[in-house]
Amino acid sequence: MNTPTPPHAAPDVLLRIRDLSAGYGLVQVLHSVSLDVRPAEFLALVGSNGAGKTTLLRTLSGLLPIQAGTIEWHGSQSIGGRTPDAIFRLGIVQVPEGRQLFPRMSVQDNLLMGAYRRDDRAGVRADLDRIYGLFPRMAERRCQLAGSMSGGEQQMCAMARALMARPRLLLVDEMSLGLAPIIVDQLMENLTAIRDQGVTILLVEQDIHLALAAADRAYVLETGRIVREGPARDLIEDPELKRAYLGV
Amino acid sequence: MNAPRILLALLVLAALALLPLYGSDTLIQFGISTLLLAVLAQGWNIIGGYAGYPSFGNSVFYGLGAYGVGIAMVQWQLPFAAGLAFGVVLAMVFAICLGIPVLRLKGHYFAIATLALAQVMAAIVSNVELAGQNIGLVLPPLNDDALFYELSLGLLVIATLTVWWLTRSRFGFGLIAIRENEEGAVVMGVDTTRYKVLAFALAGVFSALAGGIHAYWITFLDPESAFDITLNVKMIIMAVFGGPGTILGPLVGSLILSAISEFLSSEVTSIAGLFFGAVIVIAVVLMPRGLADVARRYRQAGWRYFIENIRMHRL
Amino acid sequence: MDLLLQVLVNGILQGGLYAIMALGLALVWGVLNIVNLAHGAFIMLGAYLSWYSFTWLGLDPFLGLPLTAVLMFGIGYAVQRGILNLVARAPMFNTLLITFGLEVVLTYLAQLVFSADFRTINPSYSGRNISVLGLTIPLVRLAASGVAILLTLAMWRFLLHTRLGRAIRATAQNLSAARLHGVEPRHLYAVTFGLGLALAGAAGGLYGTVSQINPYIGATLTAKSFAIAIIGGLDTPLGVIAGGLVLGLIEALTTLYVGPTFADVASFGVLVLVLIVRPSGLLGRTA
Amino acid sequence: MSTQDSPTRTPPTGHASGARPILEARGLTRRFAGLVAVHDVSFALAPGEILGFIGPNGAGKTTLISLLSGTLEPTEGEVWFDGRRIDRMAAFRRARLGIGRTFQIMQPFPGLPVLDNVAVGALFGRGQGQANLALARESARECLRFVGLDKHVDHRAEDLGGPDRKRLELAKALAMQPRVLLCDEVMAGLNLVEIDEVIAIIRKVRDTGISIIVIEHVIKAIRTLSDRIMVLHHGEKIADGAPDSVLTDSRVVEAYLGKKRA
Amino acid sequence: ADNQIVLGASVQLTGPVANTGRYYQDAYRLAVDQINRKGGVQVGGKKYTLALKIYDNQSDVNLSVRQYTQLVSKDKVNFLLGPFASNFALADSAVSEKYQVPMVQGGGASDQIFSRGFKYVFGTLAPASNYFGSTIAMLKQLKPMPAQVALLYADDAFDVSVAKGTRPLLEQAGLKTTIDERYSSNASDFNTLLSQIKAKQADAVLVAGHETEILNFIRQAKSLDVSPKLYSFTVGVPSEDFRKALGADAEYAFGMSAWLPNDTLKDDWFGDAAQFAQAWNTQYHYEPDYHAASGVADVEAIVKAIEKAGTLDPKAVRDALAASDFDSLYGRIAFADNGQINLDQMVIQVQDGQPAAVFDGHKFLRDAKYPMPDWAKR
Ligand SMILES: Nc1ncnc2c1ncn2[C@@H]1O[C@H](COP(=O)(O)OP(=O)(O)OP(=O)(O)O)[C@@H](O)[C@H]1O
Ligand SMILES: Nc1ncnc2c1ncn2[C@@H]1O[C@H](COP(=O)(O)OP(=O)(O)OP(=O)(O)O)[C@@H](O)[C@H]1O
Ligand SMILES: [Mg+2]
Ligand SMILES: [Mg+2]
Repeated sequence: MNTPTPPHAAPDVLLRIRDLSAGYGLVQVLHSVSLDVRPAEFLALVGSNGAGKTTLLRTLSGLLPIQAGTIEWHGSQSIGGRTPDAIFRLGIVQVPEGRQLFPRMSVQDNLLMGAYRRDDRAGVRADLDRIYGLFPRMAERRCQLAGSMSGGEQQMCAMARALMARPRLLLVDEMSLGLAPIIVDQLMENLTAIRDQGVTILLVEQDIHLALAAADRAYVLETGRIVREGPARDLIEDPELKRAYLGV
Repeated sequence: MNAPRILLALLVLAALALLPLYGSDTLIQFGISTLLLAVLAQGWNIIGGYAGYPSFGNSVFYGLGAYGVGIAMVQWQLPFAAGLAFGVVLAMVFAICLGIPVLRLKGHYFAIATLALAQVMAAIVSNVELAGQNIGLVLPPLNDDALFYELSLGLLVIATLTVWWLTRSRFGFGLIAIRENEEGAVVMGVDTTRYKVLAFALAGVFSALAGGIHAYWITFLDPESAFDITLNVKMIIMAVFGGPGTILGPLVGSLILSAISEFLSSEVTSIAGLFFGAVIVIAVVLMPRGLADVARRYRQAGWRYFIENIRMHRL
Repeated sequence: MDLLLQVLVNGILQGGLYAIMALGLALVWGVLNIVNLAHGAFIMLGAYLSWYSFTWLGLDPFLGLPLTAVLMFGIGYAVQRGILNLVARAPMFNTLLITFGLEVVLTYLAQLVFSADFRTINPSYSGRNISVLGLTIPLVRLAASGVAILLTLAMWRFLLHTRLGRAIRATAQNLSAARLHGVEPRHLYAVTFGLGLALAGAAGGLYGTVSQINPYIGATLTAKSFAIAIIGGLDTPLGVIAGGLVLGLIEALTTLYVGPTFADVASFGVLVLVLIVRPSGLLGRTA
Repeated sequence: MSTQDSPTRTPPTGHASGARPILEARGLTRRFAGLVAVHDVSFALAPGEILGFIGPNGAGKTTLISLLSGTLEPTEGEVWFDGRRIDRMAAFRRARLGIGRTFQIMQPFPGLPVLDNVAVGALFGRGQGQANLALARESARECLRFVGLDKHVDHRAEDLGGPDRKRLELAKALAMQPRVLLCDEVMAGLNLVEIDEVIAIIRKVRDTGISIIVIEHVIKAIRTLSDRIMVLHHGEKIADGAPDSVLTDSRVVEAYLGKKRA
Repeated sequence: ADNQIVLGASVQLTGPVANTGRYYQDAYRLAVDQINRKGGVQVGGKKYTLALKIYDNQSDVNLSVRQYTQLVSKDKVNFLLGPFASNFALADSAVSEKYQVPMVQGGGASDQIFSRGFKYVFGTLAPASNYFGSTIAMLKQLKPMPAQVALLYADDAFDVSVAKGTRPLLEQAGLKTTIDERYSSNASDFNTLLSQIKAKQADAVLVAGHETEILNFIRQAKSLDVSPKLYSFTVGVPSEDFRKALGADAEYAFGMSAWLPNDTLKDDWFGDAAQFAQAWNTQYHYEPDYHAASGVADVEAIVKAIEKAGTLDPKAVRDALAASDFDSLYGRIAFADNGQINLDQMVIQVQDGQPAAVFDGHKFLRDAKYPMPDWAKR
């Protein structure tokens, strides 16, 4: 498999990653990854276990240092060297692997933590109502401690919390892990709805069918390198991918 | 362990054992208290370093050992050895009776619970007639520092051999499993309660013996000095400084820290405490994983090791 | 009967003071997971700051509290940023050791700077008392407990209902998630530690109005604070009030019925019992 | 609840073969403050059977496994293992009897090498006659080969990636030489190819005569692997039977699968 | 140098007992300087100067034992001076006994120190068991005589000894003890005990404890409005620190001291006790108390003994010490067979901000301000 050179960045690129290397301490996980995210698209990132998907998201959010390469936001602003909170303030919000709620806080407090950096009280109020509309289950449980909810509800809560931040780019890691099928379907519909409201989505997913069925475009990451890129519809049909990930 | 290392260890041991022949009286005294502290650190290593239960209550064992000797020798006119045995029995009873409930707690909570036990022991003993209440017990002096020195050294050797045996026994393996993940250990068949209590008792036995030797050597004990809770902090610092969960770490840690402290208190006398506190702070910042880790990784990294350490452990 | 009532009142007033002594410790422990062995030493420092503002600036000890608290906040912020932060991700023992080292340094510095002399903060009204129904209620103690409880309640409201408070709680529960939502933990940790010390400072000021001060009072205060924090639970400042009152009453009643030397036995005994039966404290939620 | 004189009932539902069940639950209930996580659940596991557990999130699957393995005590009900009642028995004793489990939230010994992680099982599990470290490590090595983790014996467990950790969980349980293996979501987060590998491993384990319970949300896996599927919902058993009939049951579809997948 | 006599000591300069420990360092220094200034020590026709070697034991008994060993075996000091507090003296005297180097100490009064048959330890503090002796004698002569007595004492070796000695004295005096309670050292909350004192209407309160506790006790007594007819404390009252910390509230407090800076106490080096107090004040800017005087007496006792023995030989000096009999600024120094001095405690009381001798064990030296007025009426 050869690394395709990405098409030269169109002016409407939201996030431009070039030759990115990153990892843990001395262990390099990502090798020269280049990737573009366009505004208001639903982008899927797939790849086998340990390919480095989580590592990429963590690097984007500033939890891991950039070892080499550049990440540019909105044409010019560099992300390298920024702390997670600074990156968050740009509008890049992550739903981390394994939900990562604040377990001993109420659902509502969890959602308000999503809006931690927002100063417009009225706007936050309005968004809270909007999001309770989007996730009625959360409205029912607004006083329950987040940690006492079931896995699926927790995942919803994590998504809702991220939306409270008014993200411009939403990074979602392993949304379906450990969730009942019915809940996975429901959350996927939510994601599409959010994209339709103008939020850009980068979804990392193990279940390739699921991801490619919903996404506009997708990248395939393999041992730290991008090996495929294209419209999601085309990738579903790719015979090589089928062999590698679907076991057919 | 390979042959040259064993040889080296034996040489060091011989040099230590012969110290009374060539060392000054102060050196021998320093040796006794350092060796006893090292025994405490090594005992703590068993429960704290290997089983991962940060006991702040080992001073209780030390105190019980001291009172075992004190009561046996003063009140019952028994020989020293009988006193030691009595102290060991007291320590074991304590470890079993209180270990079972307290070892159900984890982490900081366990630490605080044991600290609390250490706190109340002094108050309890000061109400016991047999133990001389607050006035304490005055033991018959035995002016033979060389004997105390060799006893302490022997105890330390036995403690260290025990820890060495731990690292290659099923028991020790179980303790390490408990430290690394107790819930995971239980479902794999480790009888965690029994192992923890045994480790606690084993640590207790060594601490009690150290306490017993110390009491006879210093010839006087009262609740305050026998159940001195700062002793807990001392032994933990020494073990952690050297590297908890290693065979020689606690030993080296106590040797070095005692030497520093002794040097400071005889050279800069009234600001020794201040310096000692500062040394601890700096040591923790520079090597939060103990000397053992420095020894392992210093050779590759050199001076950068310390900077890397800070970078790795800060937020 | 009168004696019992009086002793209960004494216990409750003492409990209020205990609450504020432990509040800073509980905050720092609950949020930063740092068991601050230097807590008592910081209370001592606060007491000295109060003493100086009283004797040198002539500031009334209660009016001087904000000044002490602000100074202590600054010290706390700096200590966390400059020292504790360096081992924030190291194994658990390290914070114990480093705070122990700090305690030693602070104590000896205090002896060098302030000398070992005993001090008291002794405003003209310090010995006044009021009589209610035959009970004697020391004014300063009443005021000190009142301030303590007010501060604790304020802390409770702050943590529960403000943005910063929420962020502090969130960071306590899940650091990396908090970072992913815009929390700058280095700043927040320093602020939290600063708040903890500000409370310790206030506690010291209040302590100085009812007790003598010397460089070595820290260790005992740390031990007391532990007991209170654990009996009450680390989850909520209200638990600390409960812990303080429980401890105050236990000590008073044990002193009355069993004997003063058993007060410690009883209070630490209760501590161990609470730990074993309800590790999350009296008011803490069981997870 | 008396330990001795509870009458031996025939298992309420069971595998077709009339053999005595190796593991049986009778009326198991577990309450957490104000919440019934498992409610009056009975089932039996036949020797050599693979039983699948499914159900919505929070249905009580993990709790049930914990009741069987002894990490939780039941509020009511009984657990029988090979003719012995074990519901009040300490978890480590059950492990030594031959109940091995994996954890949904993986529980490795993070600082130990992979080999020693597994050796713990060999030292303390059912084959615990093996007090010898060297021998234990040897059988650990074998287990690691079995699950395909033999490349990583010297890595520290905490440095393993997701799927390798799952494999490690399996190897640890296998090293105990269990007679019953309880697998809690060992396939979550794996891709289809890797899932197939794990399915093969579990089948191989069953072929050595071990009875297995698997919890899984990956329907494809649970369908191909299970001899029988039991469905939990709000702590109660709502279906139990052959995979095809259970997975088309309307209640299961409504509560768990969703209409889209029916 | 060979014309030097080195005295060694390990005292508490830091740590919880440092507050009193410093008296000993200051006393040893002042005494040595003064003696040198006055011509040093004459031994067999040769003139020696005194030198001092002091370590800080950080209030740690183990360290102090080690430091004494170091003083004797490595620093080769000629004679030993004592640490502060009974538990230290108890442990450290074993060192002097072992090396057979005389130790004269003015910091430990507990009877145990002198009941072990040690030959090389001498003490210049009055016996703990008799600390309250003169106070009780005074109680009997007071009008109205207090009917009920409360005895409180801290739970350490010294104060328990005091209490043990006091009980029979109270009984002999026919005083009724209504409260007899031991409390934890470092206790800071005396509210319950004070409420009990008030409820049981104890007229006289005797407290054996530490200065920190006594400060708290008095402040809390005031705030709870507890005013017995009299209260008396083993420590604190003679020291300036105590009066400074309490201000006007120190008034009326009784205490005891075997010593006050009195010009009737003549001394070879300082002239008299009053001049000594003056010298101390100019040197250290605080007032000496009996710890200080006793520390100076320790040095003087050694010097006298050396001169009498005419040699630096420890055994000879030891024998000379045992036979000591001279007047010092501290009083008459003559050791009993067990090595301890027996001085009568004077009862003192803070009157107009100064400690004043009120009763000498037999008769009043001046009027006691008795009974103590209610707090509200001060
Ligand atoms: N904390 C860590 N320290 C060292 N190496 C790590 C760490 N976390 C992950 N790795 C390694 O980095 C590589 C990539 O891991 P990453 O979690 O990014 O993969 P992924 O694509 O998200 O896989 P998964 O599907 O399992 O989530 C793996 O080989 C893993 O072993
Ligand atoms: N220790 C506990 N305290 C309180 N409630 C608990 C506890 N453990 C589990 N629960 C609750 O019990 C219910 C069942 O949980 P369990 O983990 O068994 O679900 P599950 O079926 O395994 O779900 P999932 O598919 O998400 O793993 C949940 O509602 C959960 O919140
Ligand atoms: Mg991942
Ligand atoms: Mg589960």
